[in-house]
Amino acid sequence: MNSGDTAWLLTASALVLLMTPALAFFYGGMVRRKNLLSTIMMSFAILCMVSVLWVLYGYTLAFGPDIKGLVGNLAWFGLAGVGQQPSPIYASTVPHLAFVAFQATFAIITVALWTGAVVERIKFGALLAFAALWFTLVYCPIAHWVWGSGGWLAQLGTLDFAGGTVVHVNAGISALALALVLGPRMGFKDGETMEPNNIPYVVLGAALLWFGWFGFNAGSALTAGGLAANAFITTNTSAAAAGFTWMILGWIHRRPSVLGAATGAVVGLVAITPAAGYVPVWAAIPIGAIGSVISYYMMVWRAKSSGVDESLDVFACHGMGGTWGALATGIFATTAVNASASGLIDGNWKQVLIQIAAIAATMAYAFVVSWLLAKALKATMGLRVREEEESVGLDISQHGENAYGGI
Amino acid sequence: MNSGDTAWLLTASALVLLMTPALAFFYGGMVRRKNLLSTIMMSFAILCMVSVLWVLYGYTLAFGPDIKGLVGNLAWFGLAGVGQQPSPIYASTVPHLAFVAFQATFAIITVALWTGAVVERIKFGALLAFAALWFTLVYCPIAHWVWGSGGWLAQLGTLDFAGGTVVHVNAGISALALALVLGPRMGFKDGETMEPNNIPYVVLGAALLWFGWFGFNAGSALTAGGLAANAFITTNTSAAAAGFTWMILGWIHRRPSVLGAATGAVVGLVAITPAAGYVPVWAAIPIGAIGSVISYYMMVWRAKSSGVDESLDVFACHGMGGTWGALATGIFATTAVNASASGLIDGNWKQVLIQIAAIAATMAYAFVVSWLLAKALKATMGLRVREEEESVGLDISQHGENAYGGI
Amino acid sequence: MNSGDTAWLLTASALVLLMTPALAFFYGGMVRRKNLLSTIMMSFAILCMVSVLWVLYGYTLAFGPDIKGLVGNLAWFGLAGVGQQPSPIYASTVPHLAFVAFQATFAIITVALWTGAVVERIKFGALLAFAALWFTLVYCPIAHWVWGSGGWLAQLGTLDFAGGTVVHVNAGISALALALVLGPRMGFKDGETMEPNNIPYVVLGAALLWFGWFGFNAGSALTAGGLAANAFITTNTSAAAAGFTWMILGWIHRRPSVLGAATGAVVGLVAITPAAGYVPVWAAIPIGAIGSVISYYMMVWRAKSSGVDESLDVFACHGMGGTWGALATGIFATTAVNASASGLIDGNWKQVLIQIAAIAATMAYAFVVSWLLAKALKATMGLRVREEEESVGLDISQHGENAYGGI
Amino acid sequence: MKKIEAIIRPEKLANVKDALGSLGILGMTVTHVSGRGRQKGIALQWRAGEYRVDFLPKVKIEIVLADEECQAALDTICVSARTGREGDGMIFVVPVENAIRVRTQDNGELCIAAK
Amino acid sequence: MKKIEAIIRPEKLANVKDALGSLGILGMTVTHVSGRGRQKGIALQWRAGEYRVDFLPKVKIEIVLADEECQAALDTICVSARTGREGDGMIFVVPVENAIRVRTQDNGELCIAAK
Amino acid sequence: MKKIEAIIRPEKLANVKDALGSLGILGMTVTHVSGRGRQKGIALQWRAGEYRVDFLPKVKIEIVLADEECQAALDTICVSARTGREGDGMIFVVPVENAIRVRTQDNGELCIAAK
Ligand SMILES: Nc1ncnc2c1ncn2[C@@H]1O[C@H](COP(=O)(O)OP(=O)(O)O)[C@@H](O)[C@H]1O
Ligand SMILES: Nc1ncnc2c1ncn2[C@@H]1O[C@H](COP(=O)(O)OP(=O)(O)O)[C@@H](O)[C@H]1O
Ligand SMILES: Nc1ncnc2c1ncn2[C@@H]1O[C@H](COP(=O)(O)OP(=O)(O)O)[C@@H](O)[C@H]1O
Repeated sequence: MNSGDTAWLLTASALVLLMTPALAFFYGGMVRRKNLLSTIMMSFAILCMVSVLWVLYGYTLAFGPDIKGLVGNLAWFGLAGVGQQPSPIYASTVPHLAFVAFQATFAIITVALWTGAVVERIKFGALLAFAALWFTLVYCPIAHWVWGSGGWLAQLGTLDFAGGTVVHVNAGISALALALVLGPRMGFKDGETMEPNNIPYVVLGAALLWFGWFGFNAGSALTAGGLAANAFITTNTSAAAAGFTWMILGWIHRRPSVLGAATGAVVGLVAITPAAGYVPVWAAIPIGAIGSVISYYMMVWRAKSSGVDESLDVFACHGMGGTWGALATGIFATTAVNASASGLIDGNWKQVLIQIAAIAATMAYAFVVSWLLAKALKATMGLRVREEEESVGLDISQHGENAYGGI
Repeated sequence: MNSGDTAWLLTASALVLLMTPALAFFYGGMVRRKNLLSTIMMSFAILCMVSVLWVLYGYTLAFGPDIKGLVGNLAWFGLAGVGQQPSPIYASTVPHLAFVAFQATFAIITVALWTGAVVERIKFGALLAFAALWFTLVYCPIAHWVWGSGGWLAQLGTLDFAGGTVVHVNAGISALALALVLGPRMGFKDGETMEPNNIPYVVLGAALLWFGWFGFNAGSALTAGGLAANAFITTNTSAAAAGFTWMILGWIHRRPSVLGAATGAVVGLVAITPAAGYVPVWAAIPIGAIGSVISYYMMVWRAKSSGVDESLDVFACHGMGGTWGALATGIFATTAVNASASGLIDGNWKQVLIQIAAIAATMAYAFVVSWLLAKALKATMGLRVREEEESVGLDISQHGENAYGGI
Repeated sequence: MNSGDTAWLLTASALVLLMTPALAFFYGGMVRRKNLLSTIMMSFAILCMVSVLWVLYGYTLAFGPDIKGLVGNLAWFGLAGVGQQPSPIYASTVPHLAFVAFQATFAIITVALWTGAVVERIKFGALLAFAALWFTLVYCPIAHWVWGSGGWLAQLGTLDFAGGTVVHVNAGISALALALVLGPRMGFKDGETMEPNNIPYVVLGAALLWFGWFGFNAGSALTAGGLAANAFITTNTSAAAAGFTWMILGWIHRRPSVLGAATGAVVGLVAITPAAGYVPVWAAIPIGAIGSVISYYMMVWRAKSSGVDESLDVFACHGMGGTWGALATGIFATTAVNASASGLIDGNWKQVLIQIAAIAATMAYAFVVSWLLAKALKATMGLRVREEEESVGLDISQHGENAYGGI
Repeated sequence: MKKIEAIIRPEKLANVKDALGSLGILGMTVTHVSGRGRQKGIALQWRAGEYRVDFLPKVKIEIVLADEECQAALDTICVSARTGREGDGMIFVVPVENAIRVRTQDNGELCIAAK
Repeated sequence: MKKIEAIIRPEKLANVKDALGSLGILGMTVTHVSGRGRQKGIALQWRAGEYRVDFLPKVKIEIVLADEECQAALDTICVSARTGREGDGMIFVVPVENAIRVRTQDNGELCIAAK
Repeated sequence: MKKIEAIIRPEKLANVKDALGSLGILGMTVTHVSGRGRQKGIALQWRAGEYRVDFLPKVKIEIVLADEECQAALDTICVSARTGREGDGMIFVVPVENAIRVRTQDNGELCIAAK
């Protein structure tokens, strides 16, 4: 056991945990005022719920002893046998419980990510039910495939340093499935203006996400050494390159907006996630910049032409950003950075194919299961609030609260 | 000296320091707009004042060479002789100054905690005077009793991992004493509505408290190893369980509110504080959940039936949460987690009695001294602002400021 | 390589990175509402831009192989040859890339600091152009002089633990030069009231700055040991002493304001920056307190008598605070704290002269180059927005955005 | 000329604006207000338990128009702002003696004409 | 019908509301405003030193009521909003030609009657 | 007595206030409003692309004054609020039947007199 590695992993876990409330503000600032608290509450309630489910059964499903490469068994239910000593399998220099805590924070934020697609109209009860089911049936298995010992995508040789497929592609495509079943917000079809209520909150959220992402990516080295340092600086560089690129894209079209720069930075963080510990620092610049371009035009297209109300563009940001990042990992990975991985620039074009396979498998599984879950809930408990509740706003109708009280 | 342990303790100190401004927002969001800055200022000014007092004489009172188990002597006044080498007594793997810094952050937040009871009507000068006296006469001695080398409650075998009694019971009961002497806000008796001015700030505060609490609890292991990892994940689990439980309680009565979930999470953090490094992970679920139930109904009762304007329910949250947590430590502590502690589940029912003794001693001493201090200040400088100042709001009347300027 | 030191340096880097968005809120809260986003955007865009420039050529200019003591050469362009192994020259116990990342965060915030002088009227394009040029021609050379291996001020024996001259004097004096060329805001001469739009944001910013500053100062020890602990606690003590002093100054004149306490704390952090790892803890109290007094009266004088619209007083806070801190380092440094440095209290009065020389050199160079750059940009692309754009506000005119949307 | 002051539910503003737009009435001024009427306030959630709020968020629309346009506008607002539940709001009609357009200094009915 | 527009201190709103309530006057609309009058503004704290603000936060209450209820309401407001210091506020009375309740389409005095 | 309601650009408020001040008109009440008129709204930046906002931030100034002061005030506002571009705003004049100063209970023109 190494105290430096442990210190870093605990720090990283705290940083990643902060990302979920950060997301609450990032999303909360973009909706209309009457749904601000409701949007914040989605992330906050998921933070509470998934934290508990994770120690109960999530960890063992994702990382427990393998069943045919698909999922973990229930041997570690309630963290039985998981203790203060390092695991023999995962992160061998830190307490097993530190690894559990670190992974918990990933599970939480992944579940919270897709809520951006369904804000301003989903019933709170349905949101929680979907979240619990999705966590169990989608997140845990896919985490096992890629990161679990014996997982089939891991066996295949998929490179996913900190969650390009497990977290971002997964959340992005699921967001789309759920939004399709849920349907658009009232007024969306008529082009009703839906102004972001608080852009400073969006920036606050983006800043805390950026801050926390150092834990996400550099923490995924699981040790405090050169690899973590590499992941740290690629993360920062990609976020910056992407934020700057998005700002320039906005400027070309009209104005350099804060909302755009903040969005771009988040997309850059997404794109570097699978790559951070495999690629050299210079590669973070194209990874971030190209990620921004892809997400930007995807978002323009979604808003103008697709007719789908995937409200806060989780698919464009995380789905597309994660896909590009996973591909880019296959392109830019080099043994000069990480002995265990080589990509196209090392001449290993097969890695690109493996990455495509992993993306495709994740997309297919996550989309189908999410869509079925959403349909099932729609048919049973119903997904949407009543029209009247939607028009009054979810803060009042779902939570009996008003963001800013007093005359 | 161990660099990993030092890295972790410095990180933890920074995290805990952030909790005091976090508290400023947590409390600030719950008062009326005209008192927002005043509420924030209470925590901020205490942060400044106690930081200085701590290095001057607080540390030596609390941790200096023991005088009859009651308080430290002044040998380390101005940190004389306290340096970059580890202390032989406390935290032997990190610089003594790191331990001083870590403990400073505890002293600061404890003093800030009880301000929630007296918002919207206390005179700023009186607040500072009370804070300085309380810090000296209440916090430092009690910290010595429980954590100081030779402290009588430590000798008795009290288990308090990160401050259930020293911080939370202490602040909670003192809040009550001070509120009783100070009296209710104008309009409180007539049931005037006092709306929280900014619920997003409450959530921001709660999120940063949660984040910082990892430093509070996992930092209290004083090393970066298995014990810290255990404390980290019990902390997160309890916060989550409590936040979720509170949300459900609100839902049963009417609606699942954000304000409730945030409050619950804080109560869960309080409850696990004394227990974090002594109990297994599963125990964090009942500790958090039961803590929420107790505080919830205490708060309902206080508001409806008690007639006491302990405005932001420091006693219900911290006093009761800390009491339950201290008891729960006596129940769930097990040598399987920490060799130095066993509780009821290990068959050691005496520990429960010791915990009760520690709670009772803390409550009695803190209540009496706080009450006397408050009475003395009331008789001399006066505790309350004038009626007119209270009705205009403390931001203008005490600080000459307006939270949101411009037309 | 030491994992504990690496863990701490990565943590410190994340903390310092957060300071730039923190600054965005600190400054953003103090301008008029119509310029809130624009002020935030300055810091955010600089964060993106400088992050990329740093890995491209900034690091090699500042820390690359020395050219006559003045600047680094381009040997490490694009971080060529800078990898996961420790550098033989800098921070020998951590990965070279960790040192690069840590230093990146210093470069970023220094560039962002002076934006406080030019808010509410500068053209966004001109801001970016000035920032890029200033980073290249002012920041990188001065960082080399003081911290680069072979830098002439380093050779001279200048003590600057974490950036009193490199960061604060430098940014402060450059702010003044730029403000002089840019000219005052419309209405400034007529004494038009310019109310801070959101004081809670100022406090939020100050709190996150304080939090991040532990990374800034204690991280500058570059190891996780006694020196870092010393820097940590001197930092906290100075911030607190200064915040408290400023509050008292305000109280003497009229009222203890939150805005004042927050400003004071930042000034205390500035003042201790060069000294943190050289001076004993007690010295942090006069360093902070005197720093507050100097900046306070400087600010009063600037506003009343100077006629210069250095809008958010970067010179008074950072220029004067940094100057005092650099001098105080020469006074209070002692080998009892850091074997490599002794000041006046050790009888080494020469150190004070060296400090004065470093301050003077930094001021002269930074002022002249900033002034010339500003003049050049003014003559070519123009520095100011049009009158009409200024009166509408920069949020709309430069960024096409509105901080708070919706009716 | 008359000034119509309509106090309506905030969520109906887009509706009312569009309905008036199709009558050719574009000029209007909107204010956030808080109101109390027959709808007696609502209960909101406090941390534990709830509290009552007397005043609810409403939106006030002010439109100055020529006397003859007034009735049509009133009817349109009534229809487009209505939900049938308490709290739908009130409309008041106030006399206006003069109107001036700052930019052109036109005054009287001329200046409020739609084009 | 008349409209009373009372501009008062924000901290007096609860008082005024209760006092009017005991007269049976429940319907009213409240707006945050900023005002300047004899009370010449106040000095606020800047970081160092202070600055003057001309406009102070006030609250505007608008009540439409029948002519005969008007005097009682005015008197009640005057009493319940008063502190005796500068800045207590002003009350204006404006004629109203018509009132309509959106929900029921009642109009005239009928629709503003308390029950 | 008359009430002038001027809806102007927020950035012109200081100008108008000063100009009125030099006429000796100090008492006034200011409200944040959102308005739509000939100026058809503006395009704002969304994350990618843009969206149109119909209502723009404006400021409403309300001044109650004696009939004979009215014209001078109107002229002053027109001049001091003007930029010449669309969106400069509108001024409405509304009759006022009575005015009461809460502090002194004075009423009528007396109570709005500058001193
Ligand atoms: N007499 C009145 N004077 C001024 N405003 C009123 C009056 N009565 C009602 N209002 C305003 O109209 C709003 C809706 O009135 P309410 O009685 O709740 O509607 P409804 O008749 O549909 O129940 C109130 O919130 C208040 O703002
Ligand atoms: N002539 C006026 N027109 C419009 N509003 C006014 C006028 N005079 C005063 N007010 C409003 O009334 C408020 C209180 O007026 P003020 O003169 O300060 O009260 P007092 O008479 O008690 O000193 C002002 O803040 C302003 O909003
Ligand atoms: N008929 C009207 N009724 C009420 N308010 C109006 C009316 N016409 C314009 N306004 C207000 O005046 C503001 C400015 O009007 P606008 O037509 O844009 O000015 P301009 O004539 O200079 O183009 C609008 O934003 C709106 O608030």
